[in-house]
Amino acid sequence: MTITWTDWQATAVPLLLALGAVAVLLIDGFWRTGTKQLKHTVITLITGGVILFGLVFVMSQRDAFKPAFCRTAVEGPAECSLVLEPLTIGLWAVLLIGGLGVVGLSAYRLLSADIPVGEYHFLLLSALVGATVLAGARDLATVVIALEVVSLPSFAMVALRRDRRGSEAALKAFLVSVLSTAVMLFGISYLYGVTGSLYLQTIATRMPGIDPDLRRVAFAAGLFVIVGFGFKIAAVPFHGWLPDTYSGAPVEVTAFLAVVSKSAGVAGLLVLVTFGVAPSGSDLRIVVAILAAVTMTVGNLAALRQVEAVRLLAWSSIGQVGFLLAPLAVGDAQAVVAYLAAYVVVTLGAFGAVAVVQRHRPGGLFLSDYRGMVRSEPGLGVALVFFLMVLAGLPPGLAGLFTKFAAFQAVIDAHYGWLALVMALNVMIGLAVYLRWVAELFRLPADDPFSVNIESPAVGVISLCAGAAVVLSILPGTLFALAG
Amino acid sequence: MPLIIPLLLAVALFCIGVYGVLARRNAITMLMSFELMLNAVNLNLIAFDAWHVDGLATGQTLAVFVITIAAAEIGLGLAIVLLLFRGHGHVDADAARDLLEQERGAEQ
Amino acid sequence: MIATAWRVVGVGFSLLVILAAGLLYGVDPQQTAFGGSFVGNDVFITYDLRTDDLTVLLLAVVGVVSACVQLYSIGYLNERVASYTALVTLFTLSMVTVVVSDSLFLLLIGWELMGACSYLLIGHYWERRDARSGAMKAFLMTRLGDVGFLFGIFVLGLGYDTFKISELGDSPISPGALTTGTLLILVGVIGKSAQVPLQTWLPDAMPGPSPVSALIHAATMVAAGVFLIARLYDVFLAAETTLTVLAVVACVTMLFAAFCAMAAVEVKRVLAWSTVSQLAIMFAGLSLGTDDGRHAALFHLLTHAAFKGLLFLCAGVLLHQVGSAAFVVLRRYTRRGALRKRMPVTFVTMTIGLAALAGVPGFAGFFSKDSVVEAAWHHARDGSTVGWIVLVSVCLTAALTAFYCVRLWLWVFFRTPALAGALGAFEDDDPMADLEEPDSSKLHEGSWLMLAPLIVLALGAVGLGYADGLHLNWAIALATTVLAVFGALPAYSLWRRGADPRPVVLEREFGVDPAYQRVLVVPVEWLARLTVGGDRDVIGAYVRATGRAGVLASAGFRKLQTGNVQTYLTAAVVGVVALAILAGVIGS
Amino acid sequence: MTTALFSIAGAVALLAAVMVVTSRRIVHAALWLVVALGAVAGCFGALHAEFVALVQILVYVGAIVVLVLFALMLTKAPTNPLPALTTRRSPFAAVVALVLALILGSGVVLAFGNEKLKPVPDGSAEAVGTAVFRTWVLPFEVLSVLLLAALIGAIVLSQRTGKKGD
Amino acid sequence: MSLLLIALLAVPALTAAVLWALPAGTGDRVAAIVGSVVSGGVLVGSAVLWWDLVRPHCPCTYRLESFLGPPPRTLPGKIYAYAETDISWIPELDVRFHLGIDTISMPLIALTALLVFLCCLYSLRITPRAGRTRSLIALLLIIETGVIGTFSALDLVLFFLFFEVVLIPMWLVIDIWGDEHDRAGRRRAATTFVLMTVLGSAVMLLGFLLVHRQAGTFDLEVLGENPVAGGHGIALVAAVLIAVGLAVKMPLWPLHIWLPDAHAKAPTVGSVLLAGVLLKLGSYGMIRILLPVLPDATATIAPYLAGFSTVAIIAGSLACLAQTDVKRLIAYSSVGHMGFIGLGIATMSPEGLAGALYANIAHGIITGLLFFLAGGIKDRHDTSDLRTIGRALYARLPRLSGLLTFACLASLGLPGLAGFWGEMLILLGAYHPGDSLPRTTFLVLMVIAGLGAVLTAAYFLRLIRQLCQGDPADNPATAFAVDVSRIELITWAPLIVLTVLLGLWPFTLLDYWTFS
Repeated sequence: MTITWTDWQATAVPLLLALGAVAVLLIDGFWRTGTKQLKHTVITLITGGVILFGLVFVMSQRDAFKPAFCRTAVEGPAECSLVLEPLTIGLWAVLLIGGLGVVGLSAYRLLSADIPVGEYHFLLLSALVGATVLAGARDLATVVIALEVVSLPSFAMVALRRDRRGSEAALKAFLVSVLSTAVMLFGISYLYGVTGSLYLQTIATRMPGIDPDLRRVAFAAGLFVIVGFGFKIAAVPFHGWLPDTYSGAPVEVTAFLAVVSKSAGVAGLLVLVTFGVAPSGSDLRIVVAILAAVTMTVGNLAALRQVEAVRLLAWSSIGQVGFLLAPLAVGDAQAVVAYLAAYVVVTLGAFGAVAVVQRHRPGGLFLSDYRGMVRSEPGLGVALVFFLMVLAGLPPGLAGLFTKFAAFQAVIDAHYGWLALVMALNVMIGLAVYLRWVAELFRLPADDPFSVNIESPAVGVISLCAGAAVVLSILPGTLFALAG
Repeated sequence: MPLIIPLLLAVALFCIGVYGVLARRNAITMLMSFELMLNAVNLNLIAFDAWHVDGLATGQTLAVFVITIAAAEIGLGLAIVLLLFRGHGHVDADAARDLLEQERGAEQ
Repeated sequence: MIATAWRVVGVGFSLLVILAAGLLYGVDPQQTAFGGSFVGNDVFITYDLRTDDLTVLLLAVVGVVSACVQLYSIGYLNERVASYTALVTLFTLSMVTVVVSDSLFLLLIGWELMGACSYLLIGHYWERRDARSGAMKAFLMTRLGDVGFLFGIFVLGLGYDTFKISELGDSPISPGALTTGTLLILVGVIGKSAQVPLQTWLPDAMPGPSPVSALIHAATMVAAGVFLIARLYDVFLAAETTLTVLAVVACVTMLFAAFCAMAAVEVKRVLAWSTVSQLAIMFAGLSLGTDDGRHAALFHLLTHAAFKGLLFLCAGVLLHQVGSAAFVVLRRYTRRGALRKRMPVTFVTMTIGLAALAGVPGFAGFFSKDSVVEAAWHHARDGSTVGWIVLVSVCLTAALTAFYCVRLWLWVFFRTPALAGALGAFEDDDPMADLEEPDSSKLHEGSWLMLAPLIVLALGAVGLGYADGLHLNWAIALATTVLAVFGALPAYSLWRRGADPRPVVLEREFGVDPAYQRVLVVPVEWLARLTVGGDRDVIGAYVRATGRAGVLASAGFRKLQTGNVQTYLTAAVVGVVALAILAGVIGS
Repeated sequence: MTTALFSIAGAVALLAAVMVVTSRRIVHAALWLVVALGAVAGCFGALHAEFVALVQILVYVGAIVVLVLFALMLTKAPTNPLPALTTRRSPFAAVVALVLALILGSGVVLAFGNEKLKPVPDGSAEAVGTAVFRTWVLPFEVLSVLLLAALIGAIVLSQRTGKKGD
Repeated sequence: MSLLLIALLAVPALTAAVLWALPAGTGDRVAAIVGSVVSGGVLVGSAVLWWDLVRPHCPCTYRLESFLGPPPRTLPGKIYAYAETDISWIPELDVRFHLGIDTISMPLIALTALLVFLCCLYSLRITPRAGRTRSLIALLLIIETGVIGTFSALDLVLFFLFFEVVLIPMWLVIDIWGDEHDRAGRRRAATTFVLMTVLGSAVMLLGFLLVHRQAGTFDLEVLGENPVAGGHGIALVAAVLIAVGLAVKMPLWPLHIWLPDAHAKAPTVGSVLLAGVLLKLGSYGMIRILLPVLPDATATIAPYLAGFSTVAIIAGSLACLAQTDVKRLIAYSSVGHMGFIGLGIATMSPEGLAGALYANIAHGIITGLLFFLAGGIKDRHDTSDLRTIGRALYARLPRLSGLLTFACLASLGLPGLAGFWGEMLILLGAYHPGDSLPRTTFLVLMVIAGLGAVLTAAYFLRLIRQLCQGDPADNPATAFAVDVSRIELITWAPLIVLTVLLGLWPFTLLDYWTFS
């Protein structure tokens, strides 16, 4: 097999990111003359530039359909490892935007001082490489390796502060992740055994025709693969590591986990479910639906009484994953991507706001530290309220509302009435979760209201997120156009 | 040779690995159990590769990849474990519980 | 200033009503419509007015009585005048609306507005507990009837396909609907006119100012029920069952109320029960289903308006000058003949009123009651059971009426010749109360503004009996007179002996009110508490339980979050196993 | 012949694996791991996957276990038996593992119980290499990123805080 | 005119944004003035729109009388929308930005504009003690946008969207400006309100989506012409879901539990808007969506709906009889009145619907007035507990208590005042329900509802008796309690006038709702 021009085009973005990663590492390693600020800024700019360039490239390829690394199959169409198609483009856009946001949140003076800058950005870009490949992957080997490429650098990033909390957080995430990889690989081995192929497309075509005896094994194998992703995206009951890791990691890394890592997991699962393992009508979709219901309920319920901001966001992100899994269970890629996009934008914003508070207020972990912020720090407060409303899916957060709406529509159109009811219930619980925070924000200021000079990069990122959320609220069509 | 022999061996190894992960406290022994699980995967892959008479050697290739993945994982994992040891002075996974949610009476 | 303005408006309006009655007198019946709209395709709601003899008659009655009351009130009342006068005027307006309306809905507006006004006016002395509860009771009981009335309107209106009174009866209607509709209307009438079983509010409405009692509870509002049946007489005539029910209700009521009046110990209460009784006589006349009967009823309505208005106003003078209208108080003054001497006009006019009520020959009540008896007799002679029942009841009532009139008259105005002034006749609970002599020197006649209406109405109470032309059936006249004497004699003899035996049953008014209290009010209150409790402890509990379950679940999930990574791993693996089993279940 | 070979290697692997998770001495467990992995490599060989077997021995036995032993030394793991090496939940863990084994085992038996396999010698380095560089180019490339990232991650985590950059 | 409608929506929202953007130093009074002016402008605008809607248009749309016997009794099906805006908004989800009004929605829009205007006017002088008036005014304006939007939405999703717009502002209004003595209580009340309503609207959304699945469109105009047929299966499920969702908002027993707390704890203007306007969203939704879109399925559930409504009438009235708090009492009375409206809708007859619509307007005006009065009493006594306020208010605050009596009489459905016509027509509708409904059931319900009307009278009289009447000697006047102030009079006068006018002359409004 020769690598064609199409292959290069299709892998341009991951390749670019990988090159960027190496470049960042080299600059960090060999440039020792400049001040810390200059170095940090340059690295930030390079990383951001690479991602931005990738984003531009992605946008330029909007309607492309480019299968890459293909192999002519014995029967049927060619089997490919990576396909650049509108869905891939949409997912890449989401991932890159998320990555860009995290880079913005890690600019100079924002990133915690004891984190090595170069390695941080290197790991970030490596994880993005994995994430982008994962979103386009169409064979199980690529999927599992790409998933590892997303995961391992993230764990390194979690522990990058190299302190007690960070190492513990990383260990928890790592152990769970390794277990999940093992489980997933075990499932993949059976899938291979049953179908004789690792290409999703081939699996999907061969699956219906297999021997009834094997079907049970195929089912279990698919289940294992899905469960493996369930670990990554912290679907209940595979979620235990998430709150601890989120609260143990530096805020920027938490944002990265919540945005890029999670999106990558969802993207991978989406690819798996829609293209291979669980084609329409498969019973595995019911399993995913059950996972969705349990995940959103447990996540939201557990978030109900959290008193720490990050933990609340952690649990609520579990709830959001539940909502993501719902349209995913019925294979509505458009709704998933739209939901993911809205989620990414506002989660970035929310973590940005949390980072500001935690940076400027020692021990400011608690919701009560946000008391009266709408008055004492109106811009940040209102932006945070808006983000939370988008997460809750209520006006004025129309982006959240319509993406939830699309999820509902997908589920209803697929005749999953019970899941829709559970979702309705969770809209309420979710609102209760976010309202507690909003209430704190709107309360009369405490004795020492939170009012600081916010660093301009943070202002920029948060405003961009808010602006994007507003635009998406007014024109929700954009969200749904992402996945074409 | 019946296909079932390697498959059952793989199941056994996998479940022993699961037991090890769940029952062992020491993080390093947990990692060792993971290796057992990954070996079960490899055994499966090889067996199926042989069963399918896969001319493309897909199973074997993936087995090699899995071994590589295992190497990468163990490398990073040991680094994290060592970091934990530096911070905590032990490597017991179930004793690292700093990140438990803090109780606070601030909530009315 | 505002009060004066309202007084002018009030009196002026009453005069206007009289003027209107005069202008409309003799004009051919006619209807005019203004305003209206379709609701759906078969309900056409309009406002219509009409005029005919009945309208003119009622307008005259309302105008005169309200003019008298307005004038009287100027002397009678000197606090919260503005609201009072405004309400009385509004009340008059409502009654006029009822009278001139040709639309059932417009009529209903006036009808219920009267109820509201009477509620507010009865509660005029809202400092007093009895006024508060009386007002509330009056409104609620009449409203209960009004709901029936409203349903009756539905039934008749949709049955006849019109809500215009003048067009009712024009089109065919199923007998069932007709009976149901008229019976439901009858419920409203019973409520408004305080007939059995909705009679208890009227006596309790007496804490209101006396002129209000005169206006509302004697001459106009309660008479509205009579008016309504007269207005819808064509419809009622077709519904025989309804007329029978009406007859039974009327007969029961007249006797019931008369018995109650015999044991009442307060002037206004006696008068109130007598009103109920007299209204029942009117209904009895109507229930005969003959033109004579209707005529007699309306005649009685006219005379009754005069003498009952008069009597209430007289009672008002007593109340105003003495401060109370209870027998026990009045008798302290009577002992020296003070009431008669100091208040001659009141005494004379009240005597005339009582005479008219008792049916003393020559007075208005005598003629009108006799015409009812005569109509009943004619009907009974034609072989009607209803006629017989009515005849007997009215005659009995005549006797009873004479009894309580004489009793009232004697005990209030004359000192009993019995020993010790019949100590204990009314002072059951406080025998020493009688010994205190009130200072009767300050007692004097009311102002002329109050007396003038008395005189006008007294003239009516005498003269109206001849308004219908004098045609007397001597046999009947003799019979009723004898009955009246038979009723009066025991009263006199009891008074002579200084005794006033009041059977407990009568004194408690047959225990209807407490029974209602037990059967209706208490359960409703109980239900209310139950509902609130249910809201709080059942529905609310579900909501709270949901919230608490959420919190508990939250706490539970927090507990599960042990911080021990091996717990997480175990949970995950168990989850995998569970999912596998679940998938197996789903798969097979 | 193949079956016998495989069975022997498999039995050894099973025994060694049980020892890995039950041994009370950590170092012994690590050494039992070597045995287990080697036995599995033997299984691979019996299935004619010689290249994989070789990689298994090289990477696992040669690299990973050495790494583990280093880690054990660095974390000052004692060589004497430790009673607290397994948690108190181990019976529960055993039950879970057993249930899982039963489910998987029965499923596998039901599905593949009658299948036979005839190992043919195609597990040469050439075959695998061809597959890697012809078909699995993309995963291979990504794998390189993974290795690099893991390497850098491990290095950076091993450095002392603050030693770098200022 | 469609521009005017959009302006009615946009102007309050934009003003709210401007108010928030103003520097913090800007006085609260300025905000109140701005709010009054803007909401006054909206009121004028809605009046103009109304005038334009009902003036004869050519080609003339006069209804030609049928000469072929009586036309069938029909319900609102087709929507002849006026001032229409129809833009595709989210094509992927089939969502359109479709606005328009007709004679059913226009009076409600005007009512909203009026009440918001009065609330802003009221806030010129009288504001809750805590919190900033500026934000309160801004939130009121947002609520106005949401409500007018709901009333003019012709797309189910848009309806849902505007339906949700009011939630958070109302939550804030209750939570921040609510009863200052009971912080935890008002938080609980606000949260219960918002959570129950959100659950309801989510359930309603499920119904909408089912409708979309069946009919392939969210557009009410299209759906009005091609309703979803069938009284069972998916259509029935959709109808039940929508009905439940709207019933939470309305609220119908037993989903009313959020209402008493929310009303009792809200500030005066909040209670007025909550009762006067927000509850109407539920009943309007039933008339606008349930009946035209799912006629058969609605007929299936109508008896149950009517049954629950009747229970609401009785339960609401009974609960009022045992209340000791003025605001709670009025809140519970809303349960009863909305029960009447639900009954009217459930009759599926032109009379019942006209009655429900009329009762909507009347309840908005009268209960608005009642809450204003209750707020006035509460402000003067710093509590709304009847036992603490004491009795004999006639002696202490004669004008205020006189107005309270008036409002109570109006609310209990006294003929001649606005409350009567709605209830009367609803009962008439129950006497004469839609053709496909079981008549006997509705007759029984009519009788029970009639008794409920008596109970309504009973609790209002009890309120007057416990609050207004009584011996002044036992309840001396408090020194600071002043009778009706000028701003109060100005604010309340329109409501009083409208109560009388609508009571005496119902025909103007009734003529709009001919349903054919």
